[in-house]
Parts: sequence; structure tokens; C-alpha cells
Amino acid sequence: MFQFDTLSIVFVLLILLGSVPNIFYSSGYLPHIERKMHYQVHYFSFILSMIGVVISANALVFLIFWELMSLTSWQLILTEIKDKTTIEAARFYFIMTHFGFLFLLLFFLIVTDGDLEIGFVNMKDIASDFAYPTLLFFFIVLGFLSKAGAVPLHVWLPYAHPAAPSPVSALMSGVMLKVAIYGLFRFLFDVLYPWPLEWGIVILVIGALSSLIGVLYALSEHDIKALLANHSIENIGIILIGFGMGMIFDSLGLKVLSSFAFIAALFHSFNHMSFKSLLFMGAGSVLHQTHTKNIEKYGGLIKSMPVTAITFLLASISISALPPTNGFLSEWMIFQSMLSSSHIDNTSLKLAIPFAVFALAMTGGLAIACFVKAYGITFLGLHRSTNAKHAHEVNFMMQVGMILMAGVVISLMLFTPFYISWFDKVLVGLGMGSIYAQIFPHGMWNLHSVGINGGVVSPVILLVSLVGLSIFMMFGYKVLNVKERVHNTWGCGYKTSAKTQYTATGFAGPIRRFFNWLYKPDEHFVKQTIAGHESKFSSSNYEVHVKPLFEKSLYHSVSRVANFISYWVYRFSHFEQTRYAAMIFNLMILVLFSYRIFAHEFSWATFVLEGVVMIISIKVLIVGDKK
Amino acid sequence: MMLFLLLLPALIMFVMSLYKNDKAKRILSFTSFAILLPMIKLFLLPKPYHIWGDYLIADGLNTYILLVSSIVGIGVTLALLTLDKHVKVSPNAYRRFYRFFAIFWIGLMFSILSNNMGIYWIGLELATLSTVYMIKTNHSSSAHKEAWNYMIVGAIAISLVLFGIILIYASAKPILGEDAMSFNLLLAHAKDIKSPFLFEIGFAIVSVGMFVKMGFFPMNLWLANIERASFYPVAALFSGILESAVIVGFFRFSKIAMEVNYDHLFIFIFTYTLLTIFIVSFLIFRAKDFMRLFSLSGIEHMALIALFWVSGGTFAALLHFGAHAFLKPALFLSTGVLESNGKYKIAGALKGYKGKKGTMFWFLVSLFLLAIISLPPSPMFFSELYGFGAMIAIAKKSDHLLAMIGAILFLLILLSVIFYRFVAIYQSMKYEGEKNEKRVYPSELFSLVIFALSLMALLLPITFDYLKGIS
Amino acid sequence: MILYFLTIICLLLLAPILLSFIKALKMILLFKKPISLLQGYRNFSKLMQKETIISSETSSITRYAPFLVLSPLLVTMFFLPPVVKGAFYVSFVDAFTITGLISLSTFFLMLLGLDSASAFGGMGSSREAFISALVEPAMVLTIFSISMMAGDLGIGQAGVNLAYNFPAEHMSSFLFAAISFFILLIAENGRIPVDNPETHLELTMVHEAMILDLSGVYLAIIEMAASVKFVIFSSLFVSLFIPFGLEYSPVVAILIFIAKLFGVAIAVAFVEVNMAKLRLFKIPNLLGISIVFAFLSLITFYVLGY
Amino acid sequence: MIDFLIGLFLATLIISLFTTRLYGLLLWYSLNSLTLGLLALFIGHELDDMAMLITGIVTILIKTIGIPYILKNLSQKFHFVRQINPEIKVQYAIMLIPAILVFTFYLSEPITQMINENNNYIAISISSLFLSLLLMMEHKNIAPKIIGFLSMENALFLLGITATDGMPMLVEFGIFLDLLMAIVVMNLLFHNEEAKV
Repeated sequence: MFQFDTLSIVFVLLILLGSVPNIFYSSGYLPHIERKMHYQVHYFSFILSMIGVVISANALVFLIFWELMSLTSWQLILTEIKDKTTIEAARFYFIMTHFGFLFLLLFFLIVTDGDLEIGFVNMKDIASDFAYPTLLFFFIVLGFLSKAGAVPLHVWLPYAHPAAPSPVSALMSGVMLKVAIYGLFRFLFDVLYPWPLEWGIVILVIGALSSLIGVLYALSEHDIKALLANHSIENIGIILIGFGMGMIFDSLGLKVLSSFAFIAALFHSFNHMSFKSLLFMGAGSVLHQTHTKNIEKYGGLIKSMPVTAITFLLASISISALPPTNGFLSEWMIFQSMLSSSHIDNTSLKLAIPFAVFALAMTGGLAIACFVKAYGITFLGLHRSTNAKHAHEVNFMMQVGMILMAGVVISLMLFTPFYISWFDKVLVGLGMGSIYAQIFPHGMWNLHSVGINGGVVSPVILLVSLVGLSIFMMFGYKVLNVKERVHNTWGCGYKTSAKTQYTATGFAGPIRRFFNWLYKPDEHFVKQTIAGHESKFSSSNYEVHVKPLFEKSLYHSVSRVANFISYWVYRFSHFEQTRYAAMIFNLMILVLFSYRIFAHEFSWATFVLEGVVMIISIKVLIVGDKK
Repeated sequence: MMLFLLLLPALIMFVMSLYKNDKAKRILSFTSFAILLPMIKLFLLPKPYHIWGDYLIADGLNTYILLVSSIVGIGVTLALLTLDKHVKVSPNAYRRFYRFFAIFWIGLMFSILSNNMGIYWIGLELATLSTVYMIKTNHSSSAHKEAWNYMIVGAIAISLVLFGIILIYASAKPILGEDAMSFNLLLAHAKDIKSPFLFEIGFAIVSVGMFVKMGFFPMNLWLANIERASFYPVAALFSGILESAVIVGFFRFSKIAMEVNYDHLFIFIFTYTLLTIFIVSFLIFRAKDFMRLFSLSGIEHMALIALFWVSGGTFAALLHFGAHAFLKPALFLSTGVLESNGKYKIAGALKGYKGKKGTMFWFLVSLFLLAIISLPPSPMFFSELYGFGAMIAIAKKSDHLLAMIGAILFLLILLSVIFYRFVAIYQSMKYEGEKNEKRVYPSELFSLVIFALSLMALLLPITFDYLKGIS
Repeated sequence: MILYFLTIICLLLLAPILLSFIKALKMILLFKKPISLLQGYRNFSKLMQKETIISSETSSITRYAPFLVLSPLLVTMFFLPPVVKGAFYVSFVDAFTITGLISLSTFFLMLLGLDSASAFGGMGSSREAFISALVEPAMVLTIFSISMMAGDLGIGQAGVNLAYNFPAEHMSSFLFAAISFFILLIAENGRIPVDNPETHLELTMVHEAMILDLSGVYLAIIEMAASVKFVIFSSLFVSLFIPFGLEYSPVVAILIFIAKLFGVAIAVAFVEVNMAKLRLFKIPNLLGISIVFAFLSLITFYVLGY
Repeated sequence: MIDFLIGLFLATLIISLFTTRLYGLLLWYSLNSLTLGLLALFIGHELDDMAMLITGIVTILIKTIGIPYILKNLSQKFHFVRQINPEIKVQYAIMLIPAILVFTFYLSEPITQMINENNNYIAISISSLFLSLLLMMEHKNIAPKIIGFLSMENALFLLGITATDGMPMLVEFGIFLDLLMAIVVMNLLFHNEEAKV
């Protein structure tokens, strides 16, 4: 029923690392939740069901825990109902997760031959006998990636994650998405190995698209939790880039490079878990104090909430992939594996990979911009609203949660070799060779890329030198004993006030303008002019709302189609009400005719004849004449 | 002897209902508990057990269905105790209801236990006709209209079934003579039937009759309207018991048809149920009141059960049947409470229940609602897993693998449309709308608990083994 | 090892002179009286003596960020390719780390801009974020391409390899990469046409806007960071795209290297004099050119093969 | 003789489709049942089947005399509308009825190995089933619908008698029982309506 191989254990570790600090945070958050019982029950069963998914050893158990995970997380989103949007978000989340489940169900049914209690390893034989392995691959991709929130199945994510209570957002974004990644590892390796080249490319393309689209929508977002949720899409994209590179390398026979890319993907999963949880906790603390999710209403919180601010800063640096943080290291590994693509023989593929490199680099740049915005607008400057003015540091338990999570981030930074040795064991367990010795050939200080003439990074040395230099300079500053004077910021002669600061909308302005073709934003500009002068006004308000393109084009059209069909079905069904006998009459003719045709001497002519007869009889008997 | 024992509770009920007495109401509902005793006795006997020669034979399949139905019957009669608290009912109507319930029960028992197509049909007709009158317990003009509708459509459907039975009989008479009526002999000699086409026509007509009776395509709103118009316990009886009598017949006929020509059978049922679920799912998408919602979902589940059965997923079909038979009456009974305060109002229906009873009530109803869309650990989750597994197995064997998988995917997507609607309704019940104080009575709660316990019993490994043993 | 530290110190000392040199050259070209080459040092010492005004709206970020802006750049100095044959160098640090370190410095600079609560700071940060987001992919791709040509992903090793085996067969790739990198050099260091470091006009400011509220030692540190950044970029450009002169004796090699740095400075000065500052929303066009060239460079490299 | 009676059966059914008076309909139904009963007696005589003979007698007693009589009484008691106009136009009906016959013969063509080797019986039974359905759907009033239902029952018996040479005794009596039960329930339904009005 359960299995504890290295992959499972590593993911259990991930879940525990993500949830133990979260439990502290959640216990601090608890007094503010109305339905405590509901929350607690679902919270803990959510964590347990995630663990259940990663340790399950057969399809039945896997599916049960998978659905339980969806169920409990859905209920958790519904813990605090503030407005209708929460309800809609929860519904959207649940239907999307169910949509993914369908594909998983189909996948499992096909690879188990109906006996759901066989182990994963036994599925391999059945899967290899199946005529269309690519179909299975797409089932898996749709199933897991809809949970992971990869483009184009990501639209629910920026609604659902922010709607949950903050500890739950942290768990969902930080941990639950990784369970989907676990699924990819588990079933692509255990069941569908070996892969054709195309599969890897599919994953790579999805990854590249997700990373870019995620970060672009994050930038235009004013809701801090939605911003973070969009970043989850981006990071899932990065993980998938690593994963896709691994698959490509593997199908080309470059086993060592492939292991390296997979390790990078695993490492980034861990990193994303750590900093995203931390960011959501920080955002939750801010939200908790200011009672608004609108980033424009914050400002200056670093003065009143130092612990939150510092941990948030750490996580921001890490998610922006700046050295020497853990986020940087995993992204570095993914970069290195992509740069090793010069060993590929296939020229067209080789020419395509720079685009992925470009996407990833662009993502990095935009992520920096985004987190400068998130951090700067939230914590720096002056208070932008009275809510922000009255904020103070959160309670002890929440602080403990954040500090513990920061500890996890730092541990991933400092003990990279330890973690990587475990990831290496995972891949050995999945049937790849061990490459730990190639990554750390000279002790644990330098992290080597395994490509020929690959790069090297030494995280600890970087960290020490950066911190050392900074401290040295600060020490110098102290020694110099510089005279200091405190004065207002110079505002060109005007008084500096909260209103003169740059807003988040303004901050993202240049980038938003550059990507206007993608965003197609709704702009609202209201100006109260004085006496008809263009340039004189008493008040003005400018707002921009960006609705995701995919939501407009993909999801709304789906719901329109559903509405359309249901409308006609409804009319058709109401039509039947008085003409039961006629309906049965026609039905009988249809069934008997079809039986006659298909049972004996099938020919197209009779088939067409049947159609004509049916149309006439329906016209005559059911529709009747218009009165 | 056994036959008498089985019929005894119904006869007592019939006799009791003739007395005019205020206490009769209570006594009647308690006699309904007596239904269970012979059932358990029958359940424990070695199978197959000949109750009445070759005409009534108890085997694993029908005792299971009978047991499920009797539990449903008990639950429904319990809830009947407080019917007058929610709607206006005269004591006379009560007694008449029980009188016809007794007849209904007798007919049901005959049709479920029968090993003879003719007796099966007679039982079914008896049950159908008595339900016509049960609909009429509600003295509203819409109920009257629907009772007539039911009379007409039910009569057509049942005549079609008989017509089909005679055709089947005609096809098998050359080899079996007068014994061509009995299911088990027919099954054993299905391969020898000289004119399979005649049999297939017969089967097609029988199944069309049954499907019409269960409200499949194109009669989708018919059942919903009837259940809307009648009192909620009647709706519960419909969905829980009457359909089980129909479906048991379908099981038996299709078993024979499988032997005759499996491909034809499968394509026919598959197309038909797919069409049904297509229409039903989009009707559910627009459903605006509980009764219609639940009865449409009942149609959906019946279609699924039929589909699972012909796909060879016997276990899945039976489990799904059991789960549906417990869940749906439970939901119908709770609509009585849910709708008692302002009809047709979904938003906020689960709000405003005070105290232990209230909490328990909304908790149970939420559980049922979530279980009916097959979220784990509902038995429906397992049955759907296994049922779709069986369908995939069929798909793998067929020549049109991709088309089959596409069709199954389509089916799953239709189910997820229903899923979406139920989730939306659940959320709206729980989190939207006004908070009005509502009352729950112990007897209703008790019946819901019975259903919940029976659902849990379905999940026991013992039950799984038992169900896997049938087939 | 000594040479290694000597070069770094030499480069550090050279940093303010280079910037002053550009300014002086521009003034000469505009027929003005040029400033002294040591103006950078003068400014520095002047600022070090002044008192520091800290605005009351700011937080602790303003107190620490200047150091965090400078230190990644200083660390980067250690990773540059060698100037002299036989000198110690850190061979393995790759493009991504260097880009990362520079971005780290920019990250804190942008936070600094937002911390002062003035409209200017935010404006500068916003523009800087925009530009650096576009610079990052171009930078990674360019350095990726040049390291492909050099046969090593480590920047230091790449510089050495290029000096010894010039990839003459990939001349077109090489040229594309060089153009791309030169544009990046201009963009990252805030030179015309991307940013004008000499005015304080709100329409054009990027870098200056962010540091408008700094004074005294903090301003000195930031100015120093700016000059260090220029030296890093120009020496990277010199080592990777003009990879000659490593084989001579140390003194000659250093002299050649310095001459090449001044050459870059002259080129920058000429560009500045001959071009007008671009509007902010025209900047992507320029950076787009850089990205396209980086791509072209990689693609021609791949298509032509090894 | 059998073929003649079957033809008569079909003819009475078709005529009842075009009837516009309730009592006329009852008459044609009664004649229809009479042919059925005679058919049962005739075949029973030929096969020397006691059960079939009983069936024939019971049919004549109940269906030819009993049910039309009860229905007539009911109609007088509850004031049924006697003028019944078919909803489906006569032009359509003229085309439909032959079409149904053609279809059923086409349908029953592949049937082989019957007990009496005559698949036309089946065709005619199925077509009379369809025709009774047609009868049900061309009227909006309740009474013709009931008669349609009853003639459906007749079609069933026709099938049972001709195609299978009679069904088991038990089953046939069960069917009669149910028929009576149906009449009782209908009676009750009418009664209740009356009580309410």
C-alpha cells in the first residue's frame, strides 16, 4: 500500500520541511479564524493527504489521497468567506483540479488494466504494450500540470491560492504544487520510461511559456497574494524547464547531463517550496495586520514589522535568483544544463534551446523587477494608508513560523551538497547513474556543472565573501565615525507625503507598456478638472486591471460553449413535456432501425435512409406544425 | 414458507392501513422495520435458494438488491413520520400511502426475486401502478397531472418491456419450449438461440422500455417533473427502490444479451447512455431546485450503472448501485427539510441549523452531497474507478481504441460538468444566501444516520469481497 | 597570486579615472575646457569628508543597501579574466554568476531608490527595473555565445582561451556578440543613449534618480560602485572581445590592457557625443538589437559548426 | 383463416386511428379485441391447447365486453369529451401508416427459425404496437390515450398468440390481473379528480 523509496522519502522531506514551520505559523494565525474546527481538521488532513500521495504504492491509494488532497484544500479555501470572489475561486479551483483528475484517472485505468492495486513497477509492462504511449504521456501531463498550474492550465491558480487563509496559501503554493512534480517524476520514470525526444520538448516548451507568462502576470498584479501565486506559475515553469531538459538529454543518451538537469529540477522544487512558503507567510502577516491585499495600501511596513520584512527580503532575493541564494543555485544548475545543449547532435534542437535560455533569463530579469516592486512598495517608503499605519509586528508563533522557514531557506543555501546527495540518490533509485562525484569533485565547496567545460559556482564562498565585504565596509563606516543628520527627503520644495510616492502601478508601468500587446489592460482614468483646464485638477485616479489572456480566450469561451449547449438542451428537454408518446415512438423507430442496419448488411444507403426517416418522423410527430 | 415470511410484513401493513386509528401512523412505520428480518434471513441462506420452485430464486445478486432496497424502505418510512411537519398531509392519505406501499413492496419483491421474465414483469407492473397512486398522495394539481403522465408513460414503458419479453420468448421457444421464460435457463442456452436477431430486437425493445421508465434519453425531464410534483419520500422511493427493480431486470436481460452478441449490446448501451448523460449533465448544469437536481443526477447514475454492468464491471455496477440507492433517498429526504423554508431556494439552504441535531444534519447532508459526486471516501469513488476500469479494458480489446478512449474521456468530461454544478450548489448552499432558522426532527436525522451507516458498511472489505463474489 | 591582487587593485584605482576620462573627452569634443582626470578622486574624497544626511522617511535599508550595492561588484572584480600571462585567475565563474552578482547590486540599488519615499526614487527604480529586465537575457545569451566560441563556460578561462586560440572561423559570431555586448555595456552603465549620467532632469534620469537622496559617504560608495561597474564591463569587453596582448611580459601586458580600456572609454565617449538620449520607450529597440545579435551570434555559431 | 383474422385485427386498429368519436373508438377497440379472442380460440383449437382456449374466452369476456363497458360508464360518469380530433393531420397519417407497415416488414426480414416459420406475424405485431402508439400520441385527451394503451396490450397478445403459440398460463393471468389493476387505479385517479373538483 505504501512505499518508501528514495523519491518518496525526499518528497516526504519536502512536505515536512514545508509544513512544520507552517504549523507554527498556522497556530499563530488561528485566533483570527472563525471556523476553527473546520480549519484545523482540514488543515491537518491536507498535510497528511499530501504525504499519503507521495508514499502511496498503488494507483488506488494514490488516487484516493490525490482526491482527498484536492477536497481538503478546496475546503480550506472556503474557510474564510469574505466575498463572492472567494466562493468563485474555490469553485474554479475544484473544477480545475477535478479536470486534471480525469486525465490521471484515465491514465491509471489504462496502465493498470483495471486492477488498481498493482504496484507502479508492474504498470510499466502494461504501458509498454499500449499502442499509444504518447496518449498516456499527454494524460499525465494534463493531469499533473493542471495541478501544478502550468500554462495553459494555470488560470485558477492566481484566484485560488490568494483566497485561502495565508498558511494554507503557503502550503498550497509551496508544497502542493510539488506533489504534482512528484507525480511527473514517479510516473514518467516508473511507468513511461524511455521517452521519445518530443516529450521532453513538450515539457520544455510548456516550462518556458509558463515561466514567462507567470512572471509577466505577476508584474501587473496589485494583489500581493495573487502576485505570489503568479510567481508560482513562473517557478513551476522553471522546474519544468529543468525537467524537460533532463528528458531531452535522456532520450538523446546523454545520461549524465540528464541526471544533472533532473537534480536541478528537484533542487528548484525544494527551493521554491522554501521561499514561496516564506513569501506567503510574510504576505499573510502583512495582510493580517493591514486587512487588505491591495499592495497600493501598504508602505513603510519595515519600520513596524521588522521580522516579517527581513524574512521577506531574504525570500525575495532568493526567488529573484540572485547569488548566493538557493534560488540562484538551482536556476544556475538549470542554466548550466541548458548551456550543455551544445553537446547535442541535433542542430535544429540545438538552435531551439537558446530560446528557452532566453525565456529563463528574461524571467529572471522580470522576477527581479517584480520583487523590487513587491518588497519596495510593501515595506519601504511611507505608509500609504491608515491600515498600514496601524500595523505592528505579528504574534510570536507566526514569527517563529517565518523564522523557521527562513532557516529552511538558509539551510538549502548552506547545505546544498547534502541536499544534492539526496537528489542524486533519488535519481539512482529511478535508474539513473550517480553523478554526485561529478558535481562535487573537489569537496563540497564548488558546485560543478557536468557538461564539458561547464561552469562552476561556489555558493558558500560567494556568500562568505559577500557578507564579509559588506560587514567590513560597514565596520569601516562605523570606524570613520561619520557625522549624521536626519532630515526630510527632498521633494523639489514640496512636502514629501505618501501620495507623492511611486505606486505599484506606476512602478510596473514601463514594463506593462512594453508588453501592452499581451496584457491588453483595462485602463480607468478619472480626472476632476478645475474650470475646464486640462492641466489643473483637484483629484485624479488611474487604475489598470489586467485580465489574463488565457482566461479571456480559453476559459470564457469554454464556459460560453457550455452555456450555449445547456441552453439548447434545456429547451429541447422542455419541449418534450407533452409529447411523451411521440418521443417513445421515434425512439423505438431509431433503435430498431439502427439494430436492423448494424446487425445485418450494413450499408451507407440504409444509414442515410434511416436519417431521412428519422428527420421526417421527428418533424411530423414531435415538432408538428407551427400555430 | 420463505415466500410467506417475505410477504408477511407487507400484508400486515396492508391490513393495518385499513384501520382508522391515530396510532396507526406510528405502528405502520415500525412494522416497516419488520421488512428487514426476512431479508436478513434470506441473505444468510445458501445461494441459490429456491423460494418458489423455478419461479422465484434467490441468488447473490437479487438478495443484495433486496437488502439494499429494504434498508431504503425503512429509512423512507422513518422519514415519513414527520412528513406532516413539512407539508400538509391528511391522516387518510397516510394510510392510503401505506396501503399502496404494501402493494408496491409485494410487486417489488416478486420482480426482484423472480427467475421468470413473466413474473418479473408482473411484479414490475404491480409496483408501477401502486406508485401512480403514491404520487397522488400529494393533493396538488401538478401532482395529479404528473400522476396521469406517469400512468401513461409508465404503461407504455411497461408494455414495451412485455413486448420485448414476448419476442425474446419467441426467439427461445424453439429450443426451450415453455421454459424459455426463465432467466437462468435462457442464460445457459443463450448461445444456442436460433434467431439471434429476433432476440436482439426483443432485447432492444425491453431495454428501451426500461430506459424510458428510468428517465433516460429522450425522456429526461419526465422523471424529474414527477418527483418534483410528489412528496419527497415518494421521490426517495422512486429513486431508491423502484429503479432498483428495473435495473435488476436490466442486469438479467443484458447478461443474456452479452452471450448472444456482445458487440451489439455494448455499442447500443454505450451510445444510449452517453446520449443520456450528455443531456442530463447539461440539464443539471441549469437545474435550479433540489428535487430536479437530484432526480436528474439519479438518471445519470442509473445510466452509469447500466454502462458499468454491460462493460463487465459487475462489481463496480453493484457497488455504484448500492451507493446510489443509499445516497439518493437520503438526499431526497433531506430536501424535505432543506426546502421546508422557502421552496426552491438553494442559496443558504445549509445555513441556520442550530444545536446538535442541526449541526449533524447539515454535516450529513454535506457529506451526501460530496459523496454523490464521487469524492473519496465515498463508495461511488471506488465504483467509478472500477467501472471506468472495466470500460477501458473493453476499449483495449476493441478495434477502435482511440475512438473508445475519446468517448470515455467525453463521458468523464460530462461527469465533470455535473461535478461542477454540484460543487457550485454545495458552495451556494453553505456560503451564500440568508440565514434562516430551520428545524430538524429526530426521525429524519435517524433515517439519515441509517443511510450514512449503510454507506459506510458498503466500504467494508467484507462487502467488497461479497460484491466481487456476485456475477 | 600577487599579480592577481595587483591587477584588481590597479583596476579599482583606474575605475574613477576612466569615468573622468570619458567626461573629459566628451568636453573636449564639445569644445569645452576638460575636467581633470583625477576629478573622480576629488569627488570621492570630498564626499567622504561631508556629513551624511539621512532622510527621516527612510528605513534601515538606506543604511545598509549602499554597502550591499558595492560588495557584489567588488566580488565580481575577483572573477575577471587575467590581464597578464601566468597570473592567477578564477577560471571557472560563469556568465550567470556574474550577471547574478551585478543584478544583486542593482536589486539593492532599486530598493534604495524606493526607500526614500520620493517620487524620483521610485521613478528611477522603475526605469532601472525595466532596463535591467531586458538586459539580463541579452547578457546571458551573449556571454553564452562567447563562451561557446572560447570553449569554456568559465569567464576567466574563456578569456585565456580566446587570447591563445582566436576563433577566426567564427568571426561573424564573434562580431555579433561583440556588438551585442557593447550595447549592454552602454545600457548597464547608464550611458547615453540609455541614460544620461550628467543631468538631473526628471525626464531622463535613471541612475541618478535612485540616488538623489544620498549624500556623504553613502553617495561616495554608490559613485564608486558605478565606476567599478564600468570597469568590470569594459574589462570584460576587452578580455573577451579584444583578446590580444596576453602573451607579452607582465608590464607590457598591463599597459596594453589599460590602453585597451581607454580605447573602450573613447568609443563610449564618441557614442555619447554623437547620439541623443533615447526616450524611455525607445530603449527596448536598442536592447532588442542586442538580444537579436546575441541570438544571431549563437545561431551562426551553431550553423557553422565547430 | 388465421391470416384473415390478423388482417381484420390490423384493419380495426387502423380504422380506430381515424375515428373522431369516443364511442366509435370504444366500438373499434371492442371489435379489435374480438378478433384477437377469435384468433386465440382458432389457434388454440388448431394446436389443441387448452390454455389458449381459456385465454381466448377470457379475452372476449374482459376486453370485448368488460372494458369497453366500464370505460363507457366512466365516460358518462365523468363527462368525457366525446368529440376527439386527431392532432396529426390525416394527410400525414395516410403516409405514416403504410410507412410503418413497410418498416416493420423490413425490420423482421432477417428473422429466421421461428416456431411457426412466419415472421410476418411478428411484423404485424410490431406494426400494431406502433399504430397503438400513434393512437396515443394523436390525441390529447385522456380517454383515447387509455384506449391506445389497451390496444397496445392487444398488440402484445397478438404477438404472444401468433408468434409464440401462447405464453405460459401463469404469465397470462398475471397480465390480466395487472390489466384489472390498471383499470382500478385509473378509476381511483378519476375519482380523486372528481372529489377535488
